[in-house]
Amino acid sequence: MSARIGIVTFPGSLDDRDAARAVYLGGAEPVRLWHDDAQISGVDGVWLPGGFSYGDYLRCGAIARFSQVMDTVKAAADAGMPVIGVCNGFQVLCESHLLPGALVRNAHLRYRNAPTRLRVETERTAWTRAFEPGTEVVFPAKHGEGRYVADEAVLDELEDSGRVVFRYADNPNGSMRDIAGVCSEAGNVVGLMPHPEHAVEALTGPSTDGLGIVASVLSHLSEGAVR
Amino acid sequence: MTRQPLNVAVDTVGVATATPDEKQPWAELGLKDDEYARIRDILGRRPTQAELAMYSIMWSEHCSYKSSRVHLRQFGQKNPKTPRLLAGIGENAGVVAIDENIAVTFKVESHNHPSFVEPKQGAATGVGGIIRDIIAMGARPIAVMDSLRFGDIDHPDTARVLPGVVDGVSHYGNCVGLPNIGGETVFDPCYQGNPLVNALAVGVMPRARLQSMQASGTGNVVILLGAKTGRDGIGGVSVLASATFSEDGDEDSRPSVQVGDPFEEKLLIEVCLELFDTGLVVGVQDLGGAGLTCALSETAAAGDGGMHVDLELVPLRAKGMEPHDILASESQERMLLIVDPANVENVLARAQRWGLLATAIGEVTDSGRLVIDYHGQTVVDVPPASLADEGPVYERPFTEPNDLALIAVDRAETLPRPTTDDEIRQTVLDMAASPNLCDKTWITEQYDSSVFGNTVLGTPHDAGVLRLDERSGIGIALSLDGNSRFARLDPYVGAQLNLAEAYRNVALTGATPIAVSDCLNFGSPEDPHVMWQFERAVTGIADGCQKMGIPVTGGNVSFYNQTGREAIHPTPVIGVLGVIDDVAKRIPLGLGRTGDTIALIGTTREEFSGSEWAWATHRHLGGVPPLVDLDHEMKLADLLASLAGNEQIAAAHDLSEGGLSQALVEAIAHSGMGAQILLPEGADPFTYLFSESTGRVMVVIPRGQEQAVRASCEQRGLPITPLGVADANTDGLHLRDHFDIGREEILAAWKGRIAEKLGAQGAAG
Amino acid sequence: MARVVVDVMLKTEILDPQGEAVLGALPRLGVTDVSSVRIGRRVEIEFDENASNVEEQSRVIADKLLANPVIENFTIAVEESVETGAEHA
Amino acid sequence: MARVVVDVMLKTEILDPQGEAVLGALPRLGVTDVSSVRIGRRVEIEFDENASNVEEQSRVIADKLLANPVIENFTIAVEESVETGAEHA
Ligand SMILES: Nc1ncnc2c1ncn2[C@@H]1O[C@H](COP(=O)(O)OP(=O)(O)O)[C@@H](O)[C@H]1O
Ligand SMILES: [Mg+2]
Repeated sequence: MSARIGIVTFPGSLDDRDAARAVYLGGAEPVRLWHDDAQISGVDGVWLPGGFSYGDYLRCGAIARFSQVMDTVKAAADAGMPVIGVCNGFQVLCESHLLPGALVRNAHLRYRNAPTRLRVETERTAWTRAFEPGTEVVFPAKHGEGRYVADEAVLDELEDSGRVVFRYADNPNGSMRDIAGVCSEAGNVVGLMPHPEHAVEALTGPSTDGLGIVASVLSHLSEGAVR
Repeated sequence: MTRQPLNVAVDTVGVATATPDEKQPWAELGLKDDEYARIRDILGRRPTQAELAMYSIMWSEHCSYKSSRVHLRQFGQKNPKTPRLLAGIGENAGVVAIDENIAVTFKVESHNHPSFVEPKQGAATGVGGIIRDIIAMGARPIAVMDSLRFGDIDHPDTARVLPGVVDGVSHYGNCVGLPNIGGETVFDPCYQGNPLVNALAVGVMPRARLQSMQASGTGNVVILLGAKTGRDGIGGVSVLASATFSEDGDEDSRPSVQVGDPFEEKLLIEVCLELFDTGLVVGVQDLGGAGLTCALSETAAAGDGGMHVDLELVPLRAKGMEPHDILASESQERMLLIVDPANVENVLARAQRWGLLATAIGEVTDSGRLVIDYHGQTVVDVPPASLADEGPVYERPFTEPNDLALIAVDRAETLPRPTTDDEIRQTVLDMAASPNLCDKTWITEQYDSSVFGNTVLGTPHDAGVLRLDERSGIGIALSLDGNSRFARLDPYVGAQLNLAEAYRNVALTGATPIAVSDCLNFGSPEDPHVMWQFERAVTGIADGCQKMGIPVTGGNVSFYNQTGREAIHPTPVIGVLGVIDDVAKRIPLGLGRTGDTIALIGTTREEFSGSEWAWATHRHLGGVPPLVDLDHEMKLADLLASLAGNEQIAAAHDLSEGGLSQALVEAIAHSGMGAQILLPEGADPFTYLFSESTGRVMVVIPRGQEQAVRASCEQRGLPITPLGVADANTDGLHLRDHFDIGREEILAAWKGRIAEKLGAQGAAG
Repeated sequence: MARVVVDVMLKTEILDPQGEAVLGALPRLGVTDVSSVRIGRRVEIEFDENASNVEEQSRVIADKLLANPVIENFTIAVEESVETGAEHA
Repeated sequence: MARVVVDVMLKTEILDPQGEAVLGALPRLGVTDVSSVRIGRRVEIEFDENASNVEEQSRVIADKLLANPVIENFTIAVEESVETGAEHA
């Protein structure tokens, strides 16, 4: 039986179908989760997709933090379940304090959509273990508020503990230390701004590198099963 | 605290009957004396305030098409009969069948004046409005496109309007989650003070889900879904769309502006689709330009003819709104639903699950009247068809502008041209750097293009291509084009050239064009010269569509795009929809692989009148536009579909503004490859590079397919001329015997121009 | 050094989607007795020591740059000679 | 009815590109003696007539929702019993 990845739909989620497609093409089984349900039973991992969860005009992800489903996701993440947040999902993870730092308005003040080269800085997370460290991947980045910021102390700690997961080759938004994605201490929770789910088919994406994200979590989960 | 106590004196039907001589401001509301008299005639009394507001709105140019209607009839009369057309003109948007199961609906609409007054919100609500038209047909919106026209790029007001408009299109489309798959950006001083913002939306549905806007079934409940009603744009779109701006832009006369809430619109999409899929609605109508007034009267008129509404039930956002305010409000993100009483609870529950307000405000009746009560007192009692269908129709006078003959002899073919290789080389670069031809990435990168994961081709391709079905690979192509300089020189030919370009752009992806939507942007219909341009353009499009066998399925007319007596160029913007059986076989932009043959299909004539070259280098507009040959366009489309189907073509690009020179620049820029070009013997390099003869495409033929492609062309009587080869080792453009331009030099000219002019602006908002 | 605060708010008649979204979220925090939330911009401008016509200049800045008169109103407050480093807590 | 104003500003050490953009645009308006511009949010919250613990509730709203402590600071001001319809001009 293949792994079941729950994809949360907030009312303003936009990339939930795309995430489901990516999970499916990557060989796992997508399961739809609703923001107002406390139940996420039966899933082996959670994907928080891009979009504007509750009409994120105030601050992206600020309201989603208070959703039913996030309480459950938090508990599951604490218990070691793999959780990935992409774009708005990353913002939600930061706002929910599952990941450090914050994502603020791009330095150039515009929403910008472009294929973006990223370096995979560590394979020691549930969502990147299928990549060679240092591999370059191309995912579309598309956001207006994706500039990663945190205290210098927090940044140093992230660097020292190998928790910077993705770094921009050409920083598109002014993120501190070119950070595109980070992970939790245990490495099971990963957030990144660019969109792996839009890089899963040669026909529609700039690459198929996004499939590596799904391959990673599958490998992580199957290892867990062996153990 | 949404309901207010009834403490104001309301003008009821009873009051109106008792006070027949009460003076009413019909003229201020834009009604003519005879129109007011007709209203009194219809009602047998003076209208109440609310009724007067409703008639003035529904009988406005914007809602009644009173000046254009007599001409638009041609579309219906000349439209080719096709079994594909499931819903046509008169519906919220045209619907065409794609295969046995899938239908697609698309439409282009303008939001010009509001985008001048408040660029960001004007453009944003324009996108929101056209999306609701698509929802109302039963479809899930799947993409948008935008056709934008601004004044001179160096004019200070362009620095205000352009970034705002782009921000608005971007904000709304991105938040509601629709990929932007193309459009155009044009600069011309004629749009100074009258920018054009035309937006297209496209949606997809199972054929069986097609919705109706009928309020049928006596006893069925009328539900208002979505945002609360506020004072937004009261007298807005309608009055706005029919008012010429006074030359000294009086700030206080600026009408109130609508602000859009794309998150709310996203909820509307999800709730409506859920209701359609579960069969819970009988009828549906979006609330657009004329708010409740339009939605109530149109659904009632299209259905059983009667409706009763209790207006105080409408949830309000602002205090102190009177009945006519509520009826005229243009608050965004609202839809009207007609629901069987047995399903009401279910409908309300589903709306609530998504966090959307839904309120029963009335019911369908068999009275033949639209009756609106306010706190129990009747404020409206009218036959709904008198509002929706029986507005005034004008036969406005039209005459050919007297300057046209003079303009026709002022031919661009006689302008001084670059002659030496160095001059021509420089012209290639100058043209690439000109505002209309330069790279538009600064704009397009502000738009999401990949959400939904079905965008197979987006900008900067000639047309957007979307996959509709992952299993079968079937998809659609869409292009949105206009060339108002040609239309200014000859509106009939110009409109057909526009049509031909959009048609060709769709064909260039390998898709087969099947349907048209158009947005007609013109000056004041009260000017006989403008009216003549309008009549000629409509006739051109109708004749062209008849000839090419593709129906006009809907569109939009925007008049009064003028400041004082200065009208914009006649600007028909045409959207063509095509179908492609397997999106994997689409033809991309670029130069294929090293060794592939670059060839030109079509005939290059000495045609410069109305061209980008004449404009960019001489600020010249005169002469007669290039020849249009629709037969040829149809053969070309047939050829391209066949080459794509047989995978005999590696890449292709339209030759339009800027001619072959610009096509090469773009192909080189996008592919990262170089091109070695050898012009045919005896060809004049300048003419060959810059002529804008239409019906031409540049194709890239994979090695080994040259013979087959040549045969396919000959079989269809299409002239094909080999031009050279694609080569990864050639740096940029090598024009044998003439000059070289390196890739970096090409990019330096072509890229970054918009940012240079506007990048620093508009950041404060 | 003069500090000026310009508050820019949407006109009351204009829909404030940002405020609506926050209002809609309050019940999730257990707050149920709020009737309206409106969100605008607060702009803090610091003038040089010897700047003159501070209020006048601020008015120009607010009118031309900070507020969009079609949909927004603004107010200006001049806080004369604030100590440096006054923290916004 | 109590009205509360919550001002949310980016912490000083966080780059405020919007403020920088305004600062950079000032010379074009002829304003040359401004040394800094910072842009934040002003949130006006209206509580129901009989709401209690207005300040406390506002603090919860500000702390949990309106401001992100990682990057922002806030201040709260309670304006007791404002007349209805008070216009922001
Ligand atoms: N405002 C816009 N919105 C979306 N796409 C645009 C816009 N302006 C230009 N484009 C896209 O940029 C590309 C180049 O535009 P244009 O020069 O008009 O192309 P073409 O030569 O095919 O007519 C096209 O793919 C077009 O769709
Ligand atoms: Mg074009």
